[in-house]
Amino acid sequence: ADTSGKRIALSNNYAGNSWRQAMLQSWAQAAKTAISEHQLAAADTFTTPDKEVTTQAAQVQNLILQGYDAIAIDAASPDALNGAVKAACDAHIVVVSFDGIVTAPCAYRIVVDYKKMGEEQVNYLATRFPKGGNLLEIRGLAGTSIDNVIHEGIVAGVAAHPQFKIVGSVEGDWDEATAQKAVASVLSSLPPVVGVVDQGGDGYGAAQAFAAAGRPEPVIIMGNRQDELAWWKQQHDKNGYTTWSATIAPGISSLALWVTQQVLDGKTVPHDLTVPYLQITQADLDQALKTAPVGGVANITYTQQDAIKAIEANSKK
Amino acid sequence: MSGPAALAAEVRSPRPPRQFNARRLFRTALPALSLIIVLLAIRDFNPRAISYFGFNLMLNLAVPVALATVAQLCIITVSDLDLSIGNYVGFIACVTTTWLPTRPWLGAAVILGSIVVYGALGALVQLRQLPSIVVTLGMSFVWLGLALLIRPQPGGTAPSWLAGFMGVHVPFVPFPIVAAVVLAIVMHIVLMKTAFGAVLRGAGGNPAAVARSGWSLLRVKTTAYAMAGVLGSLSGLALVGVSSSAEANMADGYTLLSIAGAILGGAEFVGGRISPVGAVIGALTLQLAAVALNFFQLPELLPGFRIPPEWQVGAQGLILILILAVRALINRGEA
Amino acid sequence: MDREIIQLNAVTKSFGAVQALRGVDLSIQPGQALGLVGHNGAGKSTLMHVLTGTIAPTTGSIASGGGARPDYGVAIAKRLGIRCVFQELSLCPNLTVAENTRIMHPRLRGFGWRRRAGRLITRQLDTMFPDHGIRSDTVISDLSIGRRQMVEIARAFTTTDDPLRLVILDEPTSSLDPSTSRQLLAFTRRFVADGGATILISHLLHEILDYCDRIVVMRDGRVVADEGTAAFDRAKLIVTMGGAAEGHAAEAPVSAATVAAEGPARVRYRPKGETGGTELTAQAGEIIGLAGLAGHGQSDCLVEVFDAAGGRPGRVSVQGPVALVAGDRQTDGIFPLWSIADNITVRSLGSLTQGPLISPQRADALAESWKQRIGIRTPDIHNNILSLSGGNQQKALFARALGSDAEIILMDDPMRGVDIGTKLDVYGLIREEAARGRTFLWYTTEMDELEHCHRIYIFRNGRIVAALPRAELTEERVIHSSFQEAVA
Amino acid sequence: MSGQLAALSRLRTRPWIWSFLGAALVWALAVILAGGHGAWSVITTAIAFSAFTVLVGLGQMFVITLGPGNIDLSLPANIGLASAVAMKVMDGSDGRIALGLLAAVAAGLVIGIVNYLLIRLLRIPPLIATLSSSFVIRSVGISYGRGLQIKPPLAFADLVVARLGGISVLAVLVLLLSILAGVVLARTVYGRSVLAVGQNIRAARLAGLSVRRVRFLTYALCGALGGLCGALLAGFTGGSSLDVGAEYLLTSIAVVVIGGTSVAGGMANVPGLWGAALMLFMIATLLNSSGLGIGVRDLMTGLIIIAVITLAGGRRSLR
Ligand SMILES: Nc1ncnc2c1ncn2[C@@H]1O[C@H](COP(=O)(O)OP(=O)(O)OP(=O)(O)O)[C@@H](O)[C@H]1O
Ligand SMILES: Nc1ncnc2c1ncn2[C@@H]1O[C@H](COP(=O)(O)OP(=O)(O)OP(=O)(O)O)[C@@H](O)[C@H]1O
Ligand SMILES: [Mg+2]
Ligand SMILES: [Mg+2]
Repeated sequence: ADTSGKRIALSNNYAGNSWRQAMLQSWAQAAKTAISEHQLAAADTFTTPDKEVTTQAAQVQNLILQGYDAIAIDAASPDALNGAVKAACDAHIVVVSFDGIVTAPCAYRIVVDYKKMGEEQVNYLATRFPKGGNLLEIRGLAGTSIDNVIHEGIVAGVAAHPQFKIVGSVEGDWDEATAQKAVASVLSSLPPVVGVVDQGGDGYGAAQAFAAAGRPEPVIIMGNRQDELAWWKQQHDKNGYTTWSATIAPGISSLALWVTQQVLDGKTVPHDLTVPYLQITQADLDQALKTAPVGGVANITYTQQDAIKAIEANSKK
Repeated sequence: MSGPAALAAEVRSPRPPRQFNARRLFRTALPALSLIIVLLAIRDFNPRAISYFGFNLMLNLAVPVALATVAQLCIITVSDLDLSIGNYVGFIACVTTTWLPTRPWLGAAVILGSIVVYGALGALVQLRQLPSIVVTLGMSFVWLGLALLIRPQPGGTAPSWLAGFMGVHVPFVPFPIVAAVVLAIVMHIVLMKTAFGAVLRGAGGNPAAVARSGWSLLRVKTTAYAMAGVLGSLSGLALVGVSSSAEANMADGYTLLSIAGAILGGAEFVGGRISPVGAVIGALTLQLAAVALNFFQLPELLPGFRIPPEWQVGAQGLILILILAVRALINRGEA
Repeated sequence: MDREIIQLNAVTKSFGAVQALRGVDLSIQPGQALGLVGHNGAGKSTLMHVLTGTIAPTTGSIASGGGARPDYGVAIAKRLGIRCVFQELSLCPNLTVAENTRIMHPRLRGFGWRRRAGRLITRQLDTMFPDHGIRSDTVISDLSIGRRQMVEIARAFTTTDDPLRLVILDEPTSSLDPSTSRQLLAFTRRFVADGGATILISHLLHEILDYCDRIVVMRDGRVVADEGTAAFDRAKLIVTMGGAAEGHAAEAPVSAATVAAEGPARVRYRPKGETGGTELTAQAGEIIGLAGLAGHGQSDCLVEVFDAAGGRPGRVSVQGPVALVAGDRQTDGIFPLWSIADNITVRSLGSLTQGPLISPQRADALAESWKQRIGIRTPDIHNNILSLSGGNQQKALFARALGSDAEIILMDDPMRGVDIGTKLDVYGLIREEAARGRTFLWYTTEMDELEHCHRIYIFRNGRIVAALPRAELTEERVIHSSFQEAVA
Repeated sequence: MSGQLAALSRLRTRPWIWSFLGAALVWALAVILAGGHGAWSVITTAIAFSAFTVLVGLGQMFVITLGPGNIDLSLPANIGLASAVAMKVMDGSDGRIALGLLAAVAAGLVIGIVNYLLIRLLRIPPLIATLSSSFVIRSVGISYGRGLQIKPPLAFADLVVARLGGISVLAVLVLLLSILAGVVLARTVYGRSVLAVGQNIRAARLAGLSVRRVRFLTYALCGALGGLCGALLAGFTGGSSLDVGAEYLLTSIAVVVIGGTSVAGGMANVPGLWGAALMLFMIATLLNSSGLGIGVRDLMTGLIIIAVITLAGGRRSLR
């Protein structure tokens, strides 16, 4: 079907960190391509002033009133937006959620396998420390689903490798400063730890806290922020420090845009699409650092072709 | 009596009291004025929004906010401040989605118990003469912790009767407007019109005087806090009714929003000067100001102009400032 | 004779180091108008708080109707029909007149309570102050201090179902103008004639002498005299109160001739919206009286002059630093969290600095010297200001202004609640300071005080309607000008 | 007249003792829980982190002391923007550290002044004025910093985390600053004016104090301290971040009120800021290392705060 007249909106609830900035940039880039190729008429972004789920729900309701054909959402909550999402579906608006997904059955979800991401962290550490050891866990924002799923993955990983033991757990709220403070607050009471498992984006803060306390750096699982990667490289050059990074690429927004376009196009698209998470190994480190702007994040931007491939891959299952 | 005293009858009162009332009336009308300004702006940007369907969508989330705002107002009435209302609403939402559908008795008992706790807080604040801000700050952690214990992950379902109630279709007038009007009237009657409301406000204005007249300040504060507990619980229920599921920190922002709404509506932090109608209007205004932003475009001036994403947050602030500036201008012209 | 309404036996009360009451016996019978006088800080208000149950005595006992009341408190006092108009305002400023009435009467509830409360208070106001001009739906904070006082007094006399036997009036007339005071006092006579009892506290001795049957004099926490009015006259009262001031009493007020009314005007003032008409001017060394009925623009004049200081000359021009002595001390004057010393020195902070810092020694010295000069009764100037009696708080405000570098002192009916002895001292002080070149603008509701002024401006409806030199000042002329329009 | 005035006025200046006692108690519990490990390092860590809390708390305290309704909600946005400004101006070069600090303080100062102008010109309650301005500041921050995390110059980062004998140098500097603030409050005309305005704004005006100037200076001061804190935090956390101030919205208010400053205005308490900041950090330490779930931890945090304030008792009315 012809989608050149369709308008889609991006509902976003936060813009203040590098990940979200990169996410918005990827969206804008894809939107520009789509509009210039007459695949879409408009792809506007809307950002709420606070991170509140209720504000975003109100925003989605307003977007319905604006008469968009589709809404892409990076949701503040998987369930609490369902009321608004359902209203959108009822108004025959296509809803595609990504990163922060919504559970309403009528919506599409582009997810990263967070549980696997958590498990793989422990798996990686098991290759580094076959004898196991103590782990510190940095969690995300309490009470959110992403935090829960990653945590479950980590717990499953530890269950599979019982030589590891989680001796401390703090809330980093996915924010470096918060993570640094939280880690610092427990460090003095912790026995030696060999690894830090986390949710991405708080590795550098943890490293800072360990350095400030004068403790040896454990293997900290990194995110994809440039400062994390730069620190990693610096340590590697200095003493051969090696670790692993797993996160969701902010460019997933561009994938969401193209998937939305495909849905509007009338293609059959499964409601749940799983895409791989972005991982960086020691071998990829230099390449990743090159693409990440200073202070930004390592990223990839997807194309329409990528979207079609992802849809095919998920349809086969 | 003769002479001066007798003459005084005619010449006293250089300022007839009525003049004061006119100013006061104007001040009370200010919140409504802001609301009208916002509505006009919205109509200009998106005429489609000013409809039955549009109001339902724009305002159904304003109902829980308005309830939280009047809950806050009960506390402000006695010259205190509640920093825990947002977390309390989130807690109630978690209780509602976790227990009300399956074990309604347990859920109801927990909600009632929480209201009792709220009342007890008022008693504690009065008995020990504690700053309410610190106590409620502590309580905000308590409610959040309890909510996380009940519902470590988001989810749950709204009891069907609740979702049904919040989605009810009133003929002609959208439900949120009906709800807001009813709320404003009820609160106005309770706080401003009843004999009991006068004592509450009096305790905010001059507690010593109220105590000297033989009232128990303990009872007054307990009542005010318990009322806030009731309204906060209703807010939690309404929120679940709209969003149909819950998470622990879903209403964190209500704390600030409720204070801002009450103040925007003409309440003062101390001294028991409040306006329930103004508070409800203030809550609606704040909600609609956000709407106005989403609709903001200048089709005639700059075709296709949209606020770039990084300025959308700031535009929200500017809109608020703009509303208040217009208010200040009108106020100055009048005064 | 009836049984007593209430009786105090050997009541004492101490606040930390301060002995406010040192063994007071007092018994009050129905049908009696009792006058209570004493210097500032004598313990009058404290005694009244004991009577109404808001303060429990340290030692001593309270009895009523022949029986002892060991657990005496607000509730019992209420049941006994004892009401009090406290010295400091006891209304809720955010409530309306009717709502404040309801606060006092638990009975006023249910449907239509507001109308009933409004009618109750309006009827009482009509009876007591026929010309009050107060609507029952007015919010208290919108009323002038005088009208607030009227509401509070009237409220004390309203009844629903509880008894009303004794009304205590703690300096009720301090914020009322003379004619309203007369209306109040006349009403209390009627109330007493009907079998009620009143206790009237006032520093205006003529009120006590004219309206009371029995006078109790307190000094330093003790009752030093308790006799029928006939046993006293003004002079004897002053002596009994501890009348060191007796000597000054006869001293003649200023004569106009002592000041050379020359030189440039320090203050020029024309009321808002007036172009012609009388202009108020004041020179160095002059004491200028502002007269007229309460609320006719005198306070506005003072505030405008205050605000104009340091600004460009216009309708109001002021040359030199100003300081203001507030009359409404609760809202305009005191800083309730601060000590007496802090309250006195706040106007002079700029001149008490050494380098960037305020010198505590110099601040204390200033406060201490004014405590002595003006006789503030306190063991320690570092005590909280609220530990002072009402009159002594007022003295602290005087000290604040007089102790500053101000050339122009604005006084907003500042003698409210100041005892007679101190008043005479302060009059002397004002004369002395004027002689040194200070200018005083003095709004007063007391005729006697105008005698201390070189020139008097009479205000009516926000306009200046007359300017009288001291020599032409007579009570008739003031009254005539204050009421001119009505007479015409 | 509730009696015992003298004793009371002494008690009113004392509530800060309770926050220190609370901090000590929680610290003891944490040390016991850790089996006696790290007793000293918990203290030094707490001091290092409290420096930032106190720095922001000082500004907020001055504002809150101005009287009911006065509050600065723009601090988090201010801190975030200032961190970006500082890092951008420093540009990773040791020679530009002073310049960067100055720029951050200037940014904060401008924010404070704008806040005051909004309050004054639009005659709106400070709460709403600073809330609105915080939105705008956040946007300025995003478009200025693009959410990028810019690294501090090495010398600056070292300076901010430097310790002498285990004690954070920065904390010592902030301690000196708090002593200065205490002196300003008690002994300068400006400080006294803040206290006077907070008690009775009308009486303050009629006592010849320049109310407007005092309010202006106070909001400007608060903004400037926020800016300074933003720059220092960027050094401490190893890079600018718009979110770095987020936690200071609640924390700045919490340390002020827990520390014994009167929310009704007119009475400030500087030592209490330190007590409260230390106590809050100790609570986090205790609960984070307790191994309890987050729900229980939050619950305990709240209960501890309430317990301490209840034990401390409040102020009693005077008459
Ligand atoms: N709450 C208090 N704390 C400490 N001292 C107090 C307190 N209340 C009153 N006092 C002291 O008790 C004494 C009596 O005060 P009281 O108010 O009874 O005097 P008063 O006779 O009413 O004086 P005035 O004519 O000035 O009103 C004074 O020395 C006063 O300073
Ligand atoms: N001369 C003054 N000095 C210090 N503070 C003042 C002064 N005048 C007013 N204020 C205080 O400033 C605040 C605003 O005062 P107000 O509403 O009177 O503004 P305004 O000065 O009259 O405005 P405008 O500039 O329009 O005349 C009030 O809190 C008031 O107490
Ligand atoms: Mg007295
Ligand atoms: Mg003005």
